[in-house]
Amino acid sequence: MAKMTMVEALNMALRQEMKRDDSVILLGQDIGPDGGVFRVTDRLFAEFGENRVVDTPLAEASIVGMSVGMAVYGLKPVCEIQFSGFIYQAFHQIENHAARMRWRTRGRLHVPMVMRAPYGAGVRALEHHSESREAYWAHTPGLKVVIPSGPRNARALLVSAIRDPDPVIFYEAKALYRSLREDVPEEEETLPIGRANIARAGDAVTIIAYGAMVRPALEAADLLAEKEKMAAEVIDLLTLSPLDEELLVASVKKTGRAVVVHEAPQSFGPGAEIVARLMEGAFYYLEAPIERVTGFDTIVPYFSREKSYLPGAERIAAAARRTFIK
Amino acid sequence: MAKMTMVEALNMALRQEMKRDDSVILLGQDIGPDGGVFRVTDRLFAEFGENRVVDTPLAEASIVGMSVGMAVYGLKPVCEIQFSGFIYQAFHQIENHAARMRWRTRGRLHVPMVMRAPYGAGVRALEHHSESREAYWAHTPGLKVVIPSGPRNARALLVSAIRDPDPVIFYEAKALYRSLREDVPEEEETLPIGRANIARAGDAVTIIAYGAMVRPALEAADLLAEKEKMAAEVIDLLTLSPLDEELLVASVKKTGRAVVVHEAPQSFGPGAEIVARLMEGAFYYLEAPIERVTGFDTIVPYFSREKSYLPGAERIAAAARRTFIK
Amino acid sequence: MGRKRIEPSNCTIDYLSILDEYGNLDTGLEPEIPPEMHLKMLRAMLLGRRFDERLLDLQRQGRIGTYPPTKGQEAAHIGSAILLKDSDWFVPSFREMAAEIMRGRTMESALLYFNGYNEGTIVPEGSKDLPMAVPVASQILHAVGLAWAAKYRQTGEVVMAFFGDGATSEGDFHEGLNCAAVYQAPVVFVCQNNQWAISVPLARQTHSETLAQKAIAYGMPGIQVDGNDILAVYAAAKEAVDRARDGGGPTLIECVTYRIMMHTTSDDPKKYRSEEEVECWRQRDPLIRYRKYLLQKNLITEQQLIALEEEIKQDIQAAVERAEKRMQELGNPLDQFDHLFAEMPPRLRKHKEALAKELAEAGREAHHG
Amino acid sequence: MGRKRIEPSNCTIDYLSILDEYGNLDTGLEPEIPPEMHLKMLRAMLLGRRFDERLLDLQRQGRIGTYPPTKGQEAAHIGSAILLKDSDWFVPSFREMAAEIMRGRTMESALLYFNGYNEGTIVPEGSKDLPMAVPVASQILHAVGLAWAAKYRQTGEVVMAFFGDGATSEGDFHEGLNCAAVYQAPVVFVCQNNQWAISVPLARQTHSETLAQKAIAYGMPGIQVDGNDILAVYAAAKEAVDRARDGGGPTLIECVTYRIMMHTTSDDPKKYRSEEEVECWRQRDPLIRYRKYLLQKNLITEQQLIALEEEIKQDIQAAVERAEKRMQELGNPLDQFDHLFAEMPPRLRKHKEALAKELAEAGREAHHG
Ligand SMILES: Cc1ncc(C[n+]2csc(CCOP(=O)(O)OP(=O)(O)O)c2C)c(N)n1
Ligand SMILES: Cc1ncc(C[n+]2csc(CCOP(=O)(O)OP(=O)(O)O)c2C)c(N)n1
Ligand SMILES: [Mg+2]
Ligand SMILES: [Mg+2]
Repeated sequence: MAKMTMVEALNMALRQEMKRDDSVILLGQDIGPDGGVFRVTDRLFAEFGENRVVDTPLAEASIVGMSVGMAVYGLKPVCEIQFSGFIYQAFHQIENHAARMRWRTRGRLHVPMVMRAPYGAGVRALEHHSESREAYWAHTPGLKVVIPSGPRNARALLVSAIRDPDPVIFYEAKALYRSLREDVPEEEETLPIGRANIARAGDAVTIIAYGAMVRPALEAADLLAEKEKMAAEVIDLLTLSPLDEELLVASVKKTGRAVVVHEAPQSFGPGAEIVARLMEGAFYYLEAPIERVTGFDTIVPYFSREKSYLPGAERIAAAARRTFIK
Repeated sequence: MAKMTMVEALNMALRQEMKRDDSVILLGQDIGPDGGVFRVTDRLFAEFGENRVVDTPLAEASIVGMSVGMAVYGLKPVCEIQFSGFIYQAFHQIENHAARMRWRTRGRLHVPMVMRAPYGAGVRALEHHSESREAYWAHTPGLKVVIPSGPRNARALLVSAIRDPDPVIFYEAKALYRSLREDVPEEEETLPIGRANIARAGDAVTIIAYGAMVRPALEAADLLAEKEKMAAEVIDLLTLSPLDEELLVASVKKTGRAVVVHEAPQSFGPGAEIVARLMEGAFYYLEAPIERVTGFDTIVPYFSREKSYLPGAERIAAAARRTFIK
Repeated sequence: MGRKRIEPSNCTIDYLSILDEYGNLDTGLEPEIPPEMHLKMLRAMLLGRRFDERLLDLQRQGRIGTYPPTKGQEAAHIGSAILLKDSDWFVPSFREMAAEIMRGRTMESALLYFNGYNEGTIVPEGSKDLPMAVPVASQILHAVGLAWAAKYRQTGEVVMAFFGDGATSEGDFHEGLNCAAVYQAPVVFVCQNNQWAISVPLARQTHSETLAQKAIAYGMPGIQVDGNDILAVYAAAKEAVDRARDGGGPTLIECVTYRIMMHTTSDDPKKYRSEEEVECWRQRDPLIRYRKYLLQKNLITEQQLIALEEEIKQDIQAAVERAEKRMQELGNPLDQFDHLFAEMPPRLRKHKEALAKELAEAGREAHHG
Repeated sequence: MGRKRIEPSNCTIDYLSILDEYGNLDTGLEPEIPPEMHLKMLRAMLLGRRFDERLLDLQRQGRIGTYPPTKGQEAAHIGSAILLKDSDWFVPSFREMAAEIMRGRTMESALLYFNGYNEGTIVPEGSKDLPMAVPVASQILHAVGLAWAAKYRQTGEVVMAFFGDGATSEGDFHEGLNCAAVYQAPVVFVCQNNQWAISVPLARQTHSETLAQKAIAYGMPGIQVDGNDILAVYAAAKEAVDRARDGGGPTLIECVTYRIMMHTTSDDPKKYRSEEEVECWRQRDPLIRYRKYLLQKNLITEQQLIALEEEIKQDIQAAVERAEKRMQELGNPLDQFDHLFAEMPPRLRKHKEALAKELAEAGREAHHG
């Protein structure tokens, strides 16, 4: 097994799926000879040519709208939106069409397509390049929202997303692109969409995170183990929608305490839904109110201040401790 | 005081504000000679002329994007998006600019603008004309989201929104446009943005709703009073963001039980945030898990089936009863 | 150095008219159309017209919901869509009823749609048609994607996309035409310029004198035709479809026509346009013009026309009856949960079960109460 | 009846070049520019060039973040923006540094911006400039709104909006130009066609031969100029600004120039373009060409040029020092909560207080620990 960054692992997933199925087509801005601004499509243009790795004009609605047509035709477009901060230009194509085609035609037509986009802060990027607004998509009926947390699961989930018969929003944390390496097997590996993962088992408190926030969540668990001798359970959602409610509820029934972590702004954010599901499924097991450690209700500040915006291990651990104070 | 429909009350608010301040400019599709597809701008073109009531080309991003420029200039654009199902074409202009201009320039520039749009189901409209996706905006830092529940508060809130120095999303429930009349005074009346209203006082359970859902919430309270002799408190949010948390928490501390109602799909919807705030502020007062009575996690079905999608009084009352069963 | 005029190449913009409103025919330009194709077009136009009238009637009786009439635009969408093979793709907006039916959409499907049944957007099995698109201009991009895919698969399929004059103001129109030209995708863009977008006249929609000239922005051929002249529409569409099929890329066709009726049945056009203007366009009715032409050419007789009208009347009546019967079986609210995903996610299933329970209880109560 | 060519009126598309790369001058077209304006333009171009080089240097030293260089495009944005009065509106994209500074943006502001300080998008008090816009093409619509407002207030103000070749593919470009033409708004659209949008060459961006011809779609005059020829840019911009001010509506100006450097400092252009192509454009440097012209016209001496270079060098150095000092005072994370709204909502205040508390505790710990 090779040690890979998430960028390399995603690249491998794309290459292998393209080899396997000539209906898999990549399209996006600068994904061709340039290999994508983050190099996720590196060398694929050379290997597969301009009919498989399609540079588009600078137009996001086109990328998504054309993909809808291609998917109806029977292809499997995997489109790259250069930064999730510019996916809004395509919002109407996603909401009005990608998410609805199967439903509108009662299953006659459907759109197997993946919309990949880098999201999140922490890499000193320009403005509009650091937001985390996956909640928009999770609230949109007809979409699946997948957010990997490392090279290996990113690769396996991207393969699953490409094979999924329905449109998948696939958000990739920029902060994870090159910051860690993992063993990723050359052999095929998939992960089921809609299933969360217990990243670390424990019984004192449940910490729920996804994407780039899994790492600080695990670090928080370390802190709690060290200082408080407390075994926190860390759940990595992997899929935000549909939510793996069963796993979450089971964990909180066991621990009685929960901390929900995300980079997205707090209000009307993904964490609220998790709280609501736990309220529904584990209310009588809760020992304390569920804590939310999230982005603030403001815009991610330009990069000199972005660190303070991002939830870190200390902030998460502090919240976990608060669930023990009545 | 004249008995007015919500359409008439909104029309009055626009007329009075336009008279008062020549920087108030209306723009949108078919708002001129036609008076708007719902007639909210009826006769304003004749009264104020084409420089104050501006028909735009069929382009939502233009409506919002031009409004941003007009607002920076010092005008107060009130734009109409013909149906909230087509506001997504302008999503990037709202998220990337309207919501950020003040913040980006540290207060040097700001955009006092109102984006009016009809939303919601119940009037046998075509597809894309019945959705309720206010959560998108409530989750977007930099926006206020106002949703009136009747002619009188619609008028007062629209006046407040126009005078507000920041961008306001103003969603108008189509189902309320002509279905009821209320006394609306000719004299100026405003309502503070960010304040909810106790539509009916009670102590047994708190029912939280807004927009077109306030009526079934009140009807549910009637049912509970009749059948169970139970006094439900009904809170009409009026503003979804910023949320009047204080009032909600105070009510639930008193009742110990809550039902949150909205038309929007449930998952990652507005109700989740309300649950999360109550979890935070009133957890130790809760006698039972908070119930959500909401739109289902699907697309609003075409109108022959839409009634079944919409929360009604019976469904709300049943949820309230569930909060009494352990 | 210096200042010189730029003459954009690749994109000549012509105006084409073959059979005018007075029955004058430019025989030099008259397209060669096989008789059976003429009859197919006539039948489609006539059926479109009568069905449209029937739908309006039904709407007035409260037997369907909001409906956007197509009267007067039949030549524009039939004269173009007729060029498509069954294996080609047809991408409608919402004002191409006659063409939709010619392509295989059943009248029942339309009746279901305008009665608020999701079954009204099921396209026929194996059909290459997309369902109607309500968000203006959005379907243009799907057409480009389909055309890109057809080119990729080298099938020789052609795609035809329809939209109105108002649609040309949307970003999606621009992006779609630009991408189509960049990829030289086999797609024909047919703009039904009916002069109005609800209450907004063309002059407030764009400052350009024609919509056809917008093709120049994309280095694409554009042509403006008399959209009430089915021969001109046919000739322009044939040129465009042939070009697309031969690898010559996309074309923009502007069909100048008129929305004789209201925008939809919720609209009152008296608020914004004069009766004289409408009357003037009534004189240019594409159906009357075409019928005369066919009679003159002895492609049809008065007798046959009467028989055709009768046959169509019965077809429509039968369809209305079938649809109304069908609707009594349809409308199970539980269907709203199906087909959102290939596999229903757990929470959605919960919602379905909750509604099922509610309905069952209400049923029991109604029964016992 | 018949088929005839359409000649769109209102919109002639010219190509303009006055001073070519070999120093040849079309004296018949040479614009009359007062000497002090020439000196202002020269200073702005030179300052822009040197500051750009300095920013690149700083980036390489890790003293600023990602930066998009402007080298080679100075004539395109200075030759146009110079036509604006202080009371006119300037709406930049992100590659008009020389013009931004000429308009009054301080170099400190740019340094703050590229160092990730929100203070870098504060526009000067009373200025008529918008801050840089990162979402491609989005600012075009703001320019149209400003122009609409200026027309409404009858102030005679003109608006000038900048964007790149890639921006012309976005829906916002289309919608903006269409609306501007419909309202005959006083706005000048300046496209800096630097031939590349990151790695995508113009030929993959659009199939039209020129970007100027896109004006025809809007019934608007368009002109293509040698964007490295400041005299041509000036002449075209003067015509357009005068027209706008006189109520003649919008104009599209395409400045054909070249992005000599990488897209941003994160980009490696070797991946997608040849060194020869770049070299060929280096020969067409707008600054060298203009300097020669001014020397030949005796509007400046070699001596003065050397002094100017020195003065600029010191200005830049002083600005860098001021900015780096300033940054030591800035960056209070609590500022992120301010100015989101005129009045801070309760929950945002809670978030601010939570962070303040956290910072205070961390401070105490750091102090005691
Ligand atoms: C994106 C979008 N905006 C607004 C509407 C509401 N609307 C429906 S049809 C229409 C006018 C369309 O005009 P045009 O494109 O000329 O087509 P026509 O109705 O004349 O056939 C409008 C504004 C919509 N359906 N989609
Ligand atoms: C809407 C949007 N999509 C994508 C991007 C990422 N991006 C930044 S600059 C750029 C290329 C811009 O090309 P062009 O308009 O030619 O301007 P240039 O960079 O050449 O000055 C891209 C794709 C963006 N900033 N905004
Ligand atoms: Mg029209
Ligand atoms: Mg460029």
